[in-house]
Amino acid sequence: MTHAGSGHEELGVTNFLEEVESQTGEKVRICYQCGKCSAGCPVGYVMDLLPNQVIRLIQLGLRQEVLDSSTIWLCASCETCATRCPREIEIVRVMDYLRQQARLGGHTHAAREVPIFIHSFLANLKRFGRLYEPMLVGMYNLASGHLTKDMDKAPAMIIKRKLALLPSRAKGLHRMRQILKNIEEMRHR
Amino acid sequence: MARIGVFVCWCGSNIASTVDVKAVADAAAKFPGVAHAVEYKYMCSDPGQAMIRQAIADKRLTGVVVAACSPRMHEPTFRRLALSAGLNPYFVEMANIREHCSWVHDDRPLATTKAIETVKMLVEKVRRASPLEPIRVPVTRKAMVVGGGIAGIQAALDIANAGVDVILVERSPSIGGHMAQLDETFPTLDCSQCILTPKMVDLAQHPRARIYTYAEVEEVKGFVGNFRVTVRQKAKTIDHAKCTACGVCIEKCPASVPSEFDCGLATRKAVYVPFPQAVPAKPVIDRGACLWFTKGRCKVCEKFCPAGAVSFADKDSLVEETVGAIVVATGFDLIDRGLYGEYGYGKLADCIDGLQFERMLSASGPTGGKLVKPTSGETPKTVVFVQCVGSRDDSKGLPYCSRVCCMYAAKHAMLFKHKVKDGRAYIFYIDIRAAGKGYEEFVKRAVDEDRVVYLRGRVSRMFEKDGCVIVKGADTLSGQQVEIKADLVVLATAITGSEGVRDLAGKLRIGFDQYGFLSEAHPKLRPVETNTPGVFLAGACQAPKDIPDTVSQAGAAASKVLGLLSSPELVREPLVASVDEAICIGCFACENTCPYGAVEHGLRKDAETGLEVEVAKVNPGICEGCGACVPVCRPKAMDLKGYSEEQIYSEINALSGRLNVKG
Amino acid sequence: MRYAFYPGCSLESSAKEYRASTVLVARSLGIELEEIPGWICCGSTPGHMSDKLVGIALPAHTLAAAAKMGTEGVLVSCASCYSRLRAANHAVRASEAFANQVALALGERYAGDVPVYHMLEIVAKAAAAPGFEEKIKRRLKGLKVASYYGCLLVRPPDITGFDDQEDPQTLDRVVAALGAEPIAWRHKVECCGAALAFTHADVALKLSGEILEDAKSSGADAVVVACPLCQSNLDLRQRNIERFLGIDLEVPVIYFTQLVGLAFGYSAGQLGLGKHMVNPVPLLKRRGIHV
Amino acid sequence: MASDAEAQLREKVKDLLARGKVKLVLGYGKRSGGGVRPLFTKLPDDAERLVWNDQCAPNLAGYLTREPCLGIMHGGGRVGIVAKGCDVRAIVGLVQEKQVKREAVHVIGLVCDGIAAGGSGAAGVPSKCLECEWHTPPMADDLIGDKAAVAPRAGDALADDKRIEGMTDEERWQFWTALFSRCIKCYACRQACPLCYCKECITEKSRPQWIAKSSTIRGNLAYHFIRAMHLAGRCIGCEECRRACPVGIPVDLLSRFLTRRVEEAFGYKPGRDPAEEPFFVTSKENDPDDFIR
Amino acid sequence: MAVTRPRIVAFLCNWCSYAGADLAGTTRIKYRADVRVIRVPCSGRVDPAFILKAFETGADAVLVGGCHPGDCHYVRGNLNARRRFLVLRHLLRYMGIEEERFQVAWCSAAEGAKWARLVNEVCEIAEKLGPLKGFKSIAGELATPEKEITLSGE
Repeated sequence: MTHAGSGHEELGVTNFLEEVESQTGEKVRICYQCGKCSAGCPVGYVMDLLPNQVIRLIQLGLRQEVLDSSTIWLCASCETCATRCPREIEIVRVMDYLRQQARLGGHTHAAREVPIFIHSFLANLKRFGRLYEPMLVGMYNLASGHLTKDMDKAPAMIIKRKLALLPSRAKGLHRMRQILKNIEEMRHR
Repeated sequence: MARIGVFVCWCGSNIASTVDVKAVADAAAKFPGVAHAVEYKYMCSDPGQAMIRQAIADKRLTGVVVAACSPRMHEPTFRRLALSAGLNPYFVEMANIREHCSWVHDDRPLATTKAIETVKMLVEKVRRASPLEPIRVPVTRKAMVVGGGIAGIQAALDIANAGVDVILVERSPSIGGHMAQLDETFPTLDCSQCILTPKMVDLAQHPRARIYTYAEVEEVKGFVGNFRVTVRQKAKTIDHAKCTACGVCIEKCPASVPSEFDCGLATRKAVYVPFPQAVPAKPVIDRGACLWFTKGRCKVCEKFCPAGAVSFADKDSLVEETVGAIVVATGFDLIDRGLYGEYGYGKLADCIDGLQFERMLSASGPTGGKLVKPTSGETPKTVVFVQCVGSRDDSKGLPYCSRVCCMYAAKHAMLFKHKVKDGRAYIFYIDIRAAGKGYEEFVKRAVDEDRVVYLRGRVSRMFEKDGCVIVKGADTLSGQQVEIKADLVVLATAITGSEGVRDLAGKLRIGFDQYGFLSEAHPKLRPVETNTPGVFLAGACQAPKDIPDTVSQAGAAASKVLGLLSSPELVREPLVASVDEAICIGCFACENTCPYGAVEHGLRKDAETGLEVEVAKVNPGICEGCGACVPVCRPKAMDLKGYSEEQIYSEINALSGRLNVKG
Repeated sequence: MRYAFYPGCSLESSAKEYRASTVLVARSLGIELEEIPGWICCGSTPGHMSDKLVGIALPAHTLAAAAKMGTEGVLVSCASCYSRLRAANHAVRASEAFANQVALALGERYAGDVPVYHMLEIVAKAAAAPGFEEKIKRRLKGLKVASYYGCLLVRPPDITGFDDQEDPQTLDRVVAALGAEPIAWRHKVECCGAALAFTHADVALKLSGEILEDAKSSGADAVVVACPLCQSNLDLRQRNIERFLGIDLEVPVIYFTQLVGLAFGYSAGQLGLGKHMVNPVPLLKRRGIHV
Repeated sequence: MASDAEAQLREKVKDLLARGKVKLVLGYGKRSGGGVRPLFTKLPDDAERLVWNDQCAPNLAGYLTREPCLGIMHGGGRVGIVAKGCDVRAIVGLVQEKQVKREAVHVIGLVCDGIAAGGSGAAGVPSKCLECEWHTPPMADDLIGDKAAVAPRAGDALADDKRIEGMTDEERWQFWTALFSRCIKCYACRQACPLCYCKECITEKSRPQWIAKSSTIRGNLAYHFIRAMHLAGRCIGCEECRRACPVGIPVDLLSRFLTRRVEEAFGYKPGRDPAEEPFFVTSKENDPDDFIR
Repeated sequence: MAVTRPRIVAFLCNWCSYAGADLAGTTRIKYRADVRVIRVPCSGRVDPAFILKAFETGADAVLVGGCHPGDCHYVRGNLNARRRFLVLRHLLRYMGIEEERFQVAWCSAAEGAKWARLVNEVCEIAEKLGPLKGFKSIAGELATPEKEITLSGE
């Protein structure tokens, strides 16, 4: 059986399904496409694929199609789908793995803001060991190109002393850096 | 001196191709006690059997070992043969050298070794065999049916019509069951009441049928052919002999409670007849609701009853009935939709289950057949039907398909459209399972003629908003999320075994699964039998079923009963346990271990002490021959015929020393 | 009762008032909070989105630090942190192999055995216990409150095990214990879209808007929350929501600790009520609650 | 075991016999040349000859299933018996297994903090007393002695077990074969065991002959193997068998080991409650099954 | 070479495991020929003495097959047996016979493949442990000489 879209691909016989299952520990194969996940997804209306379609594509081994979808980025990790899934599949765990694969493989065009945000967030952590909003906003805006995003809130927040004007570094900062460094090394090995 | 004949079968090439049958026969000929050993192409064929019969006569054989296929295949054949040749059938054993040997091994020497040793074991077993006579048990030509739904009614009618007395026991005050609650039935849309009530009346008036309503099975003693069943007749508090069913008591009764029959959509009185066409049509008093029994005042019914039929002194009574066979037809329950938090924990007033919708549709129902939105009483314009609520839902613990929902959801949607021409009907489904005569056509009709909109997906959540139920679902075929503002939602909730069935199963010693469905003896070949001889199953108590299947299974159960009761006595295999009373010390471990209550107490005068001591006795009529009593008997006073200690010992012993077959 | 306190990033900055009120309430309930030395960010959603190990290792480090404190367990105020810390416990307990990876990342082994509590659980326990009544100086009579739980307190149930996942009552019970009226509404566990607030503001605005709308139309004076991310989404962005949906909301969004604090008699200033974009004080006055 | 307990005992027995509550009392009497012997008391005045001291090792329960007790009980009479915790457990076993009717026996239970010598364990203290959790009998019609007075015992009750468990399979096999090669099949252990009450023992069975009659190693192993299975979950560790063995085999090792395993796996302790069903004749859905494929 | 091959004695209940073994046959699933089957009505019939005797007479491993809990043709025979077997395994180990030599399995009439797998696994276990020397070493009176037979090879 081949896939009309990308003829070369052998439907259902690539090892993408096995890969996802072994990496996430979730039995993706037992999804019977009831659609309850999609029915309840609060973000479904902006996704290019509904959650059940993502699962289906995994079952069929269509890696490319899955990693290129905006869904994996728009998923808000609200866990509504997993909580109600009749076959008890932890979809968010699956989405996380897809996101990681997409970032490694550079499939980030579908909703580029999110990977950029993730990057800025982590960079922010490396810098301060904890979240420093103004810097996050700044870094993110710079990288994503919407320069004034959320800046409108800054003045009010500063007045209300919600925003510290100067970043305070977390005492655990060096540990945080060490941990992230360890993980990177483990990845290389 | 034993003279055993060994007959090695080639089974064409099935055995001969892997096992050296000649070598087996030659080896067997040398075994102690073997007087005759031959091989032949097909032992089960007429010439083969003739050969054995001949040998039994000519060689004056005292035992026979047929080395061929599995005993589960042909043991009866060859034992019958022996009988006809004047040899006690229990001197025949089969060495399984096909299923257990030639078919599963391909190394000829090894397979032959195994075959020879297997034959040796069974020769030894036959040498230690003793003649056994079949056990004959007198049969009571009467049957009991538990449960008065369509399954029970049909089974009882079929039995009675065949001229056998039948007793039907029903828990509620009337027979009829769930089918009496239904409006019209798929796929023909004929009125449920109209086809059921005549059967109810037929049974009630049948000379060979006896009905206990408002009664339950209390205890079951005895065994196939002679079950002694104690029936608890709950106090009706109305003397049906006197009652004229005038209904005044019901009219005057001040106490009302939700009606079970109308699934809580209406109320009934404390003294009540479940529904107008009830059989019997005479009321009972629900003591849980009656003011006299709860608060100690009222007795209005008694005051007004013209027949003086009300008797508050009435008590539960126990009746013992002896029957030869029992049909269990206890039906089903719907799961509690409170299971579904995402569907409002069953608290949404405008969200009902399938049976409630049936009551609403029914002309004799609480709304007189008018569809209404419970909260407002208006006619619902948009109705959403949701399938698989509980069914096929592992997370709710019910992985199975309830089998009837697809069809009744289609029917519901259809009937709704018939009543509300300008209405909109939506059905959420995962798969449409319409395998049945005229079923697929029926679903097509719903879509084609009645414009029912099928949406392929489960509903994730529903909640009340501005007097409507917001249903959040999806249609996976179009990849759309769907949100419907519904006036009424009907849930096709899953079917489970009926409440209290586990209890009954325990009394009958039959199995059941975790969902409360009773276990048949074999899923394909013995679908209406249970593992307790003489107890049969009919209808949804075994698994979810629709009416046509239920009626057919009821007929099947009835015919099994009739077959069982067709002869005056029951012939049972004599492979049962027995006690050597001289050795029994009366610890009665066997009694505690026996799952059938086959061990009874007897007395033995002790030689030395001269004291009367209690010893175990096995009732061969009850014993099923499992042999569980033997290992727990330390002095081995207990033994099992056909699988005796001596036989098994010698089988094991036959293996001492090794055989080495060279290729 | 001594707990290892994990404030998390937001309580350091955008949710200072949450920290202030948490500390005050803890004090009056006789709960000792000792900040975990050298705690770091839990990584929140971006953490586990980027890498499973990162998503677990960061909270695991903080937990390991807490383990050395020998307390009742970790107390956390942010639903997101709560979820991540619990996820960490769950993950290291679920798989030996993964626990080893985490150990490599941390340079120490963490057994996943430090219990993690949300401040709400602790307060709810206290509210149900005798003696709570006496602590109440100001009954919040007549105040209609929509208890908002959001996602990560209740989902996924096998990790948080917090109350019922579809219709939780913990917060409602606390609200009721203060004399206020918890209203029945539909969106108590719907997602506010915080994770997308930066990247897809319109989604966050829509989701948050629906929540506020439902609260208001169900008759709530205010929404009470147990998570700084929800709070900033519902309060900080409320003006944008109004603009985006073209509706008028003006629904104060209060931390449950502030509500308890009020009942305990602390002042608006102490509780940082003034820090909210939609100022709750006028509402409280209208309801005859003088702060 | 203060002598006032002894006095109370004599008093109690005298009274029971005098009031005809029991027809006979099984107790301990002095043996000429030290130690004790079973004493059957029929007359109130003979109660004076009863003794109770730290020599009272024997378990008298076994006599209940023999004459003259059998006769008395069958005739509707009651038999009194002086019993320590361990002995009482044997009586409970006999009641469970319908060998003795509860109402037919009058148990005079004695609080016992362990008997002294002639034992198996460290310093001659019987290991049964070291591991004893039944200083106060689980069932009694009269209880004599002061519960508080029970003194803890020093020593390692499970020493034997640990030693044997520590061996390799090979070594264990050697250990047992060496041990049982000494057995002369005299069946003294069987006679002594209060729970071996069968009229005709399986060892006498010849068709089939599960246990080779000859006292070859093989026959001996088979005998002790099957004996162990018959006593698993029943043995109350009174050590009568061990005391009876003329060639000094610790015959109780196997059955006590198995009974401990039964307790671990099923939480069942023999002889704690006459109303309880014997272990091997019943089963539970949730019994351990991790060893099953 | 036959000497070195393991000898497995299997006691199979008539209703589930024996039928399962039949199914392995009808579906032609191949497995090792070193097993000898004794048919009993129920695993509850199996007495510890059987196992002992089997080892005495030269078995290197013994396998008892019963119905899965809940499927027992005799309601609970397999459950009663389960208790005995657990204790028996302890006894064997304690006496110096590796407990792996005594295997118990639930095998339904539908599990022909499982039966085949079981036989192979138990054979491997027996081979791993090697021949059960214990009894052979002491069983003087048992030593029946090896019989030799040559196939009539047609």
